[in-house]
Amino acid sequence: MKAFKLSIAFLLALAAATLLFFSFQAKDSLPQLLERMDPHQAALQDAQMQKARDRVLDSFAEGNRERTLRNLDRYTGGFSDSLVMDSRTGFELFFYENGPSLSALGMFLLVAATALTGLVFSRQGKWRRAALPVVLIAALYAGVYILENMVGGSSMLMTVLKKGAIYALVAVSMNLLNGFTGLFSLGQAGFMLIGAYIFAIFTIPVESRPQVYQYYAGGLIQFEMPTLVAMVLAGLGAAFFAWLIGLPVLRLKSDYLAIATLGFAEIIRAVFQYDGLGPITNGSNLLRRFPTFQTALFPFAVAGVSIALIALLIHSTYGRSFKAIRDDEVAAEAMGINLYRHKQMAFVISSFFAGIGGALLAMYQTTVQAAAFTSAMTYEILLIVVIGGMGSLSGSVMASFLFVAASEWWLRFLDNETMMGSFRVPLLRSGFRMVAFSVVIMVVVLFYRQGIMGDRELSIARLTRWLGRRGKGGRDG
Amino acid sequence: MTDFISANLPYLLAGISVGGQYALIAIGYTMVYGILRLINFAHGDIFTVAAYVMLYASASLPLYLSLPMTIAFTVFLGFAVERAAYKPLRNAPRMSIMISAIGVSYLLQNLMWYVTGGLARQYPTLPWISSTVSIYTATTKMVTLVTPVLTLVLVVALVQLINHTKVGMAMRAVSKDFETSKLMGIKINAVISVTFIIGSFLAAVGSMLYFSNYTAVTPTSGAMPGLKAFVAAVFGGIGSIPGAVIGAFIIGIAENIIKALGLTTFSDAFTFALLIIILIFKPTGLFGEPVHEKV
Amino acid sequence: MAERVLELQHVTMQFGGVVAVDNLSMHIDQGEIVALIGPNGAGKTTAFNCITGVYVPTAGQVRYQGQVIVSAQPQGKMKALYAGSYKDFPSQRVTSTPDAITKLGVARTFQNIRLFKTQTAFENVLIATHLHRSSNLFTAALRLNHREEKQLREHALKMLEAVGLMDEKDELATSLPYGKQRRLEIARALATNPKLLLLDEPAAGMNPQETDALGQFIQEVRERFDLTIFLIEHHMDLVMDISERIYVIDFGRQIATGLPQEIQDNPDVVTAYLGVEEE
Amino acid sequence: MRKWIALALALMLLLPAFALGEEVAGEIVIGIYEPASGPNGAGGKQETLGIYYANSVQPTVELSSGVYKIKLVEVDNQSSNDKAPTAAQTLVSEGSSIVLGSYGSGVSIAASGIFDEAGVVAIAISATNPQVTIGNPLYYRICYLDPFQGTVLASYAMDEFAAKKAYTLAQLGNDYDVGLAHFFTEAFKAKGGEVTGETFPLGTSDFTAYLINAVNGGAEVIFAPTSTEFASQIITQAAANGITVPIMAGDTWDSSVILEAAKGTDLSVSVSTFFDEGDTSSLAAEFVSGFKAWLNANPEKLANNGGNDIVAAVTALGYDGYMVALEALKLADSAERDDIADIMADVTYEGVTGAIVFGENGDAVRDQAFIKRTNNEDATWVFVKVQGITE
Repeated sequence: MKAFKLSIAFLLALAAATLLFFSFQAKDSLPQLLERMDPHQAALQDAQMQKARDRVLDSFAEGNRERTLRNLDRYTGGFSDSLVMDSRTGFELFFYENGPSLSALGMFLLVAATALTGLVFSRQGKWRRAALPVVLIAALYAGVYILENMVGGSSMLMTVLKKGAIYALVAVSMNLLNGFTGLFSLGQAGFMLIGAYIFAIFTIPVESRPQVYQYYAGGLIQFEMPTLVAMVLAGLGAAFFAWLIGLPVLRLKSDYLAIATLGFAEIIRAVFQYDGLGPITNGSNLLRRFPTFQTALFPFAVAGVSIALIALLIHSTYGRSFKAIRDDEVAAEAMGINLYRHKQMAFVISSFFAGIGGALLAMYQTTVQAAAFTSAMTYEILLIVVIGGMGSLSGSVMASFLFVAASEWWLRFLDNETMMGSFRVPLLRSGFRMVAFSVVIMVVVLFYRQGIMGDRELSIARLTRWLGRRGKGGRDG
Repeated sequence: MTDFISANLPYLLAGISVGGQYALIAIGYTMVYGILRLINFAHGDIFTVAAYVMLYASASLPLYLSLPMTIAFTVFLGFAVERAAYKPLRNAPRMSIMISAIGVSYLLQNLMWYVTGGLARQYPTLPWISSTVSIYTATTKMVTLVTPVLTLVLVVALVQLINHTKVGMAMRAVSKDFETSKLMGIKINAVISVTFIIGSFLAAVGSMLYFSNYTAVTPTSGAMPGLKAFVAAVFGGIGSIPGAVIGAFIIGIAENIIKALGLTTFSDAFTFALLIIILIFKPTGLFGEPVHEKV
Repeated sequence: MAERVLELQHVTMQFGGVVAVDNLSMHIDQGEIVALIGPNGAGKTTAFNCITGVYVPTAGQVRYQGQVIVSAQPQGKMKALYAGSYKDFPSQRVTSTPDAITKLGVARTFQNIRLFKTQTAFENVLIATHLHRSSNLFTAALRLNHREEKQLREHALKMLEAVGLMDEKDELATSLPYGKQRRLEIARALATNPKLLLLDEPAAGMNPQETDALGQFIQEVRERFDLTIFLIEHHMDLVMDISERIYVIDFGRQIATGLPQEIQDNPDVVTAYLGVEEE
Repeated sequence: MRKWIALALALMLLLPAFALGEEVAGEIVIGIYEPASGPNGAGGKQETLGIYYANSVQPTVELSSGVYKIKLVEVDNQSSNDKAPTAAQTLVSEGSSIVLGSYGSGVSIAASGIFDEAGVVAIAISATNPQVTIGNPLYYRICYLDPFQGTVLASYAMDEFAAKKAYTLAQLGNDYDVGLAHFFTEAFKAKGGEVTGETFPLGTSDFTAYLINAVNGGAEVIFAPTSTEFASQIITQAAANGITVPIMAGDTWDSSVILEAAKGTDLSVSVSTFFDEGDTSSLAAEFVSGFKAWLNANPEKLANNGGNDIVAAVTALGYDGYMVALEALKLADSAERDDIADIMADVTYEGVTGAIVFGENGDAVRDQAFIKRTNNEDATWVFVKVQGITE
């Protein structure tokens, strides 16, 4: 049995190696490829063809992969008759076009192979149990990267996935507070604002500062930081403000805490928009031209790591004391849990990750303006947490993808006046999408108070049981 | 001395007028919170719906018809919101009722956007209230004088109702102890409905005064006054009606004083800062009585 | 003379006009089982809450192992209203939060059971071990404290075993039958490694056999964990059976103290409970 | 996805039978990227009305390969930057050859990255913040910029009202208000004037204090470039408090909301804008009468215009924006995004709001603005003059 597993592992590794080798080799082979495709210089006579080819080479030189592929597609499609496409060039063209996806597939196979060999040799239960989740996570990330290259980085699906990942991180950070510690805080947008601003302020390249801070003579801060350092700083900044506002506010009862944190977010917004702070925050104007992520993997990776950290925290002894505070404060205190300090910890950690979420949102939007971080944004995130299920991390993650996809993609058709033949569909005009959406939310809040997952987590065991039950017609449930 | 007065009189008048309007909304918040321990986030939006209904009604109906119709509609809306969104969650954890309130506010605002198209509309001029009048050196609208008077009259009437009628006693009982009043045979749902009806009635009257002074109506124009009225209710001591009224006047006047001092950028931020400070030093507000958690 | 574990001096707790606990002075020595009895509403649970820091008493002092943990004088409005009989108040004011007192080694159960409703029995007890952790937030989250984590889990399992709830350890706390929930609450209190255990009507709602079993269990627990136990109870046979000394209070005032036998035939106690016979 | 688009294009070419009436070689998609909700929703809707009217006037475009029907795809960016990416992405995925919009500079800049990556040319219709086009090669603009408008208003304030002291009021957090107020202040000070400026937070309704600050400060003109919602509050409260100082604002105030608010008051409200209803040139007059008829025929569209048929400046600009897009399609003689991008810079069009020629950065070269005053008796605009920058 062991030999069989080992041979499979070896085969996987071999396939991975070939994939990685070929896609790496094809990476910058496009110019020679174009030569080989057009042996007898047909392009020289046909101006149109020459223009299309130059466009391909320009965008290739520019390094804009998205546009290169688009131009290449048009070039090969439009002039296929005068191009020679033997098997070797066809093979290389295929590898050039799908290079990244194939290399991602190769990486995944590599991880699967190592997991398999690990499974065979390891003894302790801990490693054996970890094998399957590791492979699943590798599959998720490879899948996202392959999807992105197949569907194109700026397609509707990828844009929604990027925003979904960012909202997942923020929803989980709010769930840590509202769902796990029972602190009803409405200040999430304020901490996201702080994170987004700190990230943007410290990463705008010095040469474009005069143009961004146009009214404040280039702004006060004349240095820039690497992206990751700025993101951590964004989280720390938000955490510091959380610690500051936590001092007076955390002793309050739940609904007063809600209003106090809501007030705090409004104060923060007014402060960041204040003209006097213009040289630092650019006042009411936009911050832009800071580095943004090119691939959806970045938000997925950052959100993934952060959510994993929060999950680890929740399953630790501190997480249990948070849940104790949620269930019964008096009993928790009687069991020796210092309420104030633990609430402060939960509040500061949640704001730290909200700050990082804010920085990611800034990169997604490519602009930062305090006006966007209104209490409406906090309500949106709160509703995601409720739909996902208070006290369920996987619920919040699933709900944020669903929420973003539904509100900003699937339900958009409700806004446009659609004609069924000559009959105009009633009700459908701009604004109806938001009405339909808020009705859906009310239904969830009123009748599915548990949300999708209630306070249970999506574990592989529960998934297989659920699928099993569906298969057997769910009789014995 | 006189130029000091004439320079600052307008601020004071504006403060009193807006304070009175906040008071009428704040009473709605205080009563609902006193009974259900719920911050009725949707209260500000019911206030805006009242303005829109008045606007649409007076476009086609004469005033003596559109006025009562608006009040009736707003009262019905308050009652319907309670029955649809809060009654099913009667014994749910406090957080889900509050989330339901946020959901209703979200729904009402989006509905208003959808129905009215969102362009700012002019509130109809009510005959006597919105005529201009001059006091000493400042010219202002009659509504600035009418508001405090009407507010005090309504508050006194309300306090009489609370203290000297059966329904009032039932409301006080329910606000003191929800479970035991249920045991004592008080029809809880009826009492809660009455509370929402009174709250919405005052919101309707408040919106008439407010929007004849500030005549542009948009779907979100009720959100900020609603929030400020809640701050006033907490400031005065949530659950106590006189507290809410006095809190509202203080917040209204303070807001205008800050603007007079030139710190206009932070006028709203200051109100929230005031709220946080009050919650720290006297969590139950000026007149609220402390609530003991039974162990 | 056994070392004095707990000492109350002139503890008074006054809500507005009502004096719930009036000038209560008592002590408990190491290893003793002492009971506090009295009719309903006599102020027993209020006294408990003053000891465990839930309420700050209007006046009086509480000493634990000689160290003052709570000491208070009438403040503000209470100064004028003060109806308690104790006059010269201790000088400095000391208050400590319930969790600080629990850390010192005073654990308690509640009259109406307060278990963590979304957690299993094992998790309920595990939470109580939280206060003995040495790991900070980061080491705990990043699992660098797995040795300590294992110890805490074993300790919790030991407590569950002590109360005989091993096979229900993965049940939701609130789904357990009433008697078992009571024992789970005791196990949770034991998990904080207390020296003094305060039991608030542990036998409430139990039938005679269960009360008997509880009595043996309390004595066995005292032996095994070298505890001092302070008990509030209405089941007279349980009280008389296991407690070395008894304090009786009525309307907040102490009306009798002594050995179980003395208390049983003390006339004041009988009238407090049964009221005066009709002449 | 790329194969999918290729397939869609091929399909379109095979669709002659389904077109209505005249021989149509297929459909070209033009994207409308406007706010229909949120603080700028009202202005966005009026701009979209102009585009739809232009479409009703000119539903097709003739290229060498045949006559194509224009399909308008509208999307609501809810005037908030965090909704902008998905809204812009929807237009790109729907295959828009060119995009019109948005009202409000913030959302335009937020979407510029997505349009740039997809190679789609976008035409900003009334976003006046300079940053919309700077650094965004594919973003063009047919209206004038804040620096120009601020300076024009400063010149007008000095020439018309001989004002020495001015008071500016802008909404905190709104880059349009703050930007315009900044350029007005700079120009006004450069001409020896004195300016005090204040900002009000979002959601303010009570402007009495601000107006009284202005009067107490001895201001001879009040400059308040805010959105229509706050504009009508400012006007009604200025009338209520008997303010006599003239009030001025930028293009956002060129809307029926201001006329309605100023009706029956003795306030002097003047506005700089791109278009004047009273403009007697044949092109403008024909547009105005055609648009009014089209608007009154459809109650829903009337509601979007605030319940009356007064022509807002952004509607006229929307009309011109659509026509410029058609010019671009004709000049590129193809619906391909890259072809349009290549020729966009040299598109010219004699529009209802004047001649449109693209200068550097893709901004239309505009050197004069229409100045209008409100006639408070019958709530109409009175054309004052065309104001350039006077030194």
